[in-house]
Amino acid sequence: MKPAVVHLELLVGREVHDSEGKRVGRILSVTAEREGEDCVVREYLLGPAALLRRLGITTLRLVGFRHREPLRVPWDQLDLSDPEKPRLRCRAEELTT
Amino acid sequence: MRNFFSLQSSVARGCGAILVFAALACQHKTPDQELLDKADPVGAWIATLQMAGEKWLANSVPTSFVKTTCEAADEDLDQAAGETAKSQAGPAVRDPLRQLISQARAAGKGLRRAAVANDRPGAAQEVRRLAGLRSGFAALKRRQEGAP
Amino acid sequence: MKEMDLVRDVLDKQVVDRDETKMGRVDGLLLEVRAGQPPRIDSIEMGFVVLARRLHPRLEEWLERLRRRFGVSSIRKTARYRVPWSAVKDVNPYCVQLDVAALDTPAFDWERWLRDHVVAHVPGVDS
Amino acid sequence: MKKWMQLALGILTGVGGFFDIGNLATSAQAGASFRFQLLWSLLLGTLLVIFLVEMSGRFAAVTRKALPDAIREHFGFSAWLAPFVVLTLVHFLVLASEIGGICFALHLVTGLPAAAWALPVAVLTWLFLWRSTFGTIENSTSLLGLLTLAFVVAAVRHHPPTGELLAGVLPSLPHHDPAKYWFIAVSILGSVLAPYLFYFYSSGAVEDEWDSSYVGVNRGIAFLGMGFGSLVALTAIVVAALVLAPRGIQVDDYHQAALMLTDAFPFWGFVLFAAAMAIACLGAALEVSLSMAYTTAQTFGWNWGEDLDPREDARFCLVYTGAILLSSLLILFGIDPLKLTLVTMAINAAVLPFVAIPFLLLMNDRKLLKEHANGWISNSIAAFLLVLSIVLAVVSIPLVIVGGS
Repeated sequence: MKPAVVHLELLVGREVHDSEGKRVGRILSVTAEREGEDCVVREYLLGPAALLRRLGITTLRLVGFRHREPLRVPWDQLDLSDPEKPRLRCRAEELTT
Repeated sequence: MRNFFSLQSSVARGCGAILVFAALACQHKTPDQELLDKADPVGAWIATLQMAGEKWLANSVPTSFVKTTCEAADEDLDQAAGETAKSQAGPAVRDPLRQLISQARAAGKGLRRAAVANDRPGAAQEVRRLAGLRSGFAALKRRQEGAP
Repeated sequence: MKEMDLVRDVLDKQVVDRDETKMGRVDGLLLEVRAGQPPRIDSIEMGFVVLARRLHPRLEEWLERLRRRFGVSSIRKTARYRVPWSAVKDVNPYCVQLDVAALDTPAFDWERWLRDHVVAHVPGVDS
Repeated sequence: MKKWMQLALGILTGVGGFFDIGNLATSAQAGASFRFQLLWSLLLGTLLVIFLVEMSGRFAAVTRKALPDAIREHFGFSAWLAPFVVLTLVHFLVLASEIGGICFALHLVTGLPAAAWALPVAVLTWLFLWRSTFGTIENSTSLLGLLTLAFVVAAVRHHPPTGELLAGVLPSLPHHDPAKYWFIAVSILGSVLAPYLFYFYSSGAVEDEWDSSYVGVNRGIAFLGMGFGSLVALTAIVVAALVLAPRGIQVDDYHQAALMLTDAFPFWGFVLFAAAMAIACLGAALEVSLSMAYTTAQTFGWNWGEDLDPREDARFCLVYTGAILLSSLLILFGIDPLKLTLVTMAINAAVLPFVAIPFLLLMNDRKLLKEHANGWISNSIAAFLLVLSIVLAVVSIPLVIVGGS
């Protein structure tokens, strides 16, 4: 089976639903690590907070954003078989943030 | 991801439309007043021609400037004449204004001719004529503002 | 850089070649999803067509058709210039550096064409 | 010693480079129609532009990245595309207005119609950019721009009534022509807060290879350069108020503004006005076209830099070449330069949110700016600008229709 290829730039902003179809948040950041020659994905960061983390605004003196820690989804918990509709392989509650 | 900017611009368009409508609605001026307000550029051009003539006589501005200023003035005065003819203002305001505009255009052409021909007395005479027109225009506006 | 945020530190980042010549931006990033293993970064992509797809897939097809009809493909051979991740020398806050020479990559097709066909013919350019 | 020299040079170029066709047109109109009543709008714009220029310079010095470059990387291509397209169109109109200004100045001196000068001026402006480096452009035109200090000397010579002058500093409601009053107020803000200024200044800081040790120099340039620069626009309002208003001349055409300096300088006044107008607009035209090239090249990651030879950054050079050529066509087709300028300045004000929002977010990125991120003063200014820019965006378009026509 030819390895599936996913375009990260199209994945950004997609809504993620858990195994029961419940809306969990949007993919807004992806962390990765070097592993020998390669660079592999570690976690997907979901939810608006991730956007703020991506913009580097740590203290929220500006606009009264509720500062929620971004939802961290380990790589193996996200099913990317259909990149248009990424789904969690578990229920939202089972994710340990 | 819904783009924040397009949301913001549609809000702007909505409020903008309301504002334009409000601005137009509250203009309840009488046609006479409206004509005179729109005739402000006429007074401005008469004063400009007078100043240009004075400065030319004082060798402060080149002849080419007087020529092109007179041409620009004539263009705008011609447009003002057209608008005045079409306006529904009463003859008490419309006729003196139309006369003023045609005299101003004549004075402008005279000034242009005098400057190009380097005819200083002729230019001085046009400047005096323009000064008269200017006080005429001011009087017309005062009479109109005085009247209810 | 050990741990990276692919979106903040790589995507849309300025791409430079071996001697720091600017050659475009990371318009796209390809992940290879493997069974039982974490997705691996396969390559980065550059090009207007890649950007178009980020806006709307139909835009990409329309641009592709436009490219062929106007013979643009003779200037820009490949619509999307794909660089294997192994060619990435360094990822730093300032740019993503590739171990390539910009001039002989497709990223510079337009630059080369304009230089040779337009700039060269401008009077006063002591070519 | 080098830093002090750069500070002095920066202030001079700030003063010389500040005044452009937008300031000239709006100041002449404001003074002629409302005497000193609109000074508050200029002072408000100046306060904001001082802080925004300071932020643009600080960001570029600390991160070695200009604003368009950073905005694309930070907010992603899709979020930046809309502002990029809108700002490019606005810059195109500003460039056309500047070229219109040069053409009109030449028309004043030669009598030939302004449209006839469109292509020669376009070629001259283009040649300036094609042949010289960033340093020579920025310094030569801006130092020549000091000629605009003629307005300051003229204002002093007219002994303005300080009482009325100070009264103008406080916002007040107009006694007549409210639509025109607010239209000019918005156009003044638009002329001072022109978006190209921030993208050009931050790109210039990168070209001059500033680093975080330049934060002090940057602050000096922003406060003194912009501060004194706006003095020229302020005195232009004063001169128009003391020369044109008493004669009942409102400015509907640049010919009327051209008489402004003839009272203060009987012999040289006319020539000084034409020279100051031509040079100020040339300097601004170079800045706007460069700003367009910087913004486009940085958006797509092309090689850019005015110090590079055109053969090394063909796409960068062809952006400003195309921009100059196309915008000069507007003047060639005989569009009224003054109306074009005033409408453009109002649109400048209308697109401010596209400038204000990135400022607020970028300047608070602690990861990038570390201790140089915004303090509460800069943040409150940026937040105020955002609110003002949204109000302006809503108000300016209807005003263009009602007040500008």
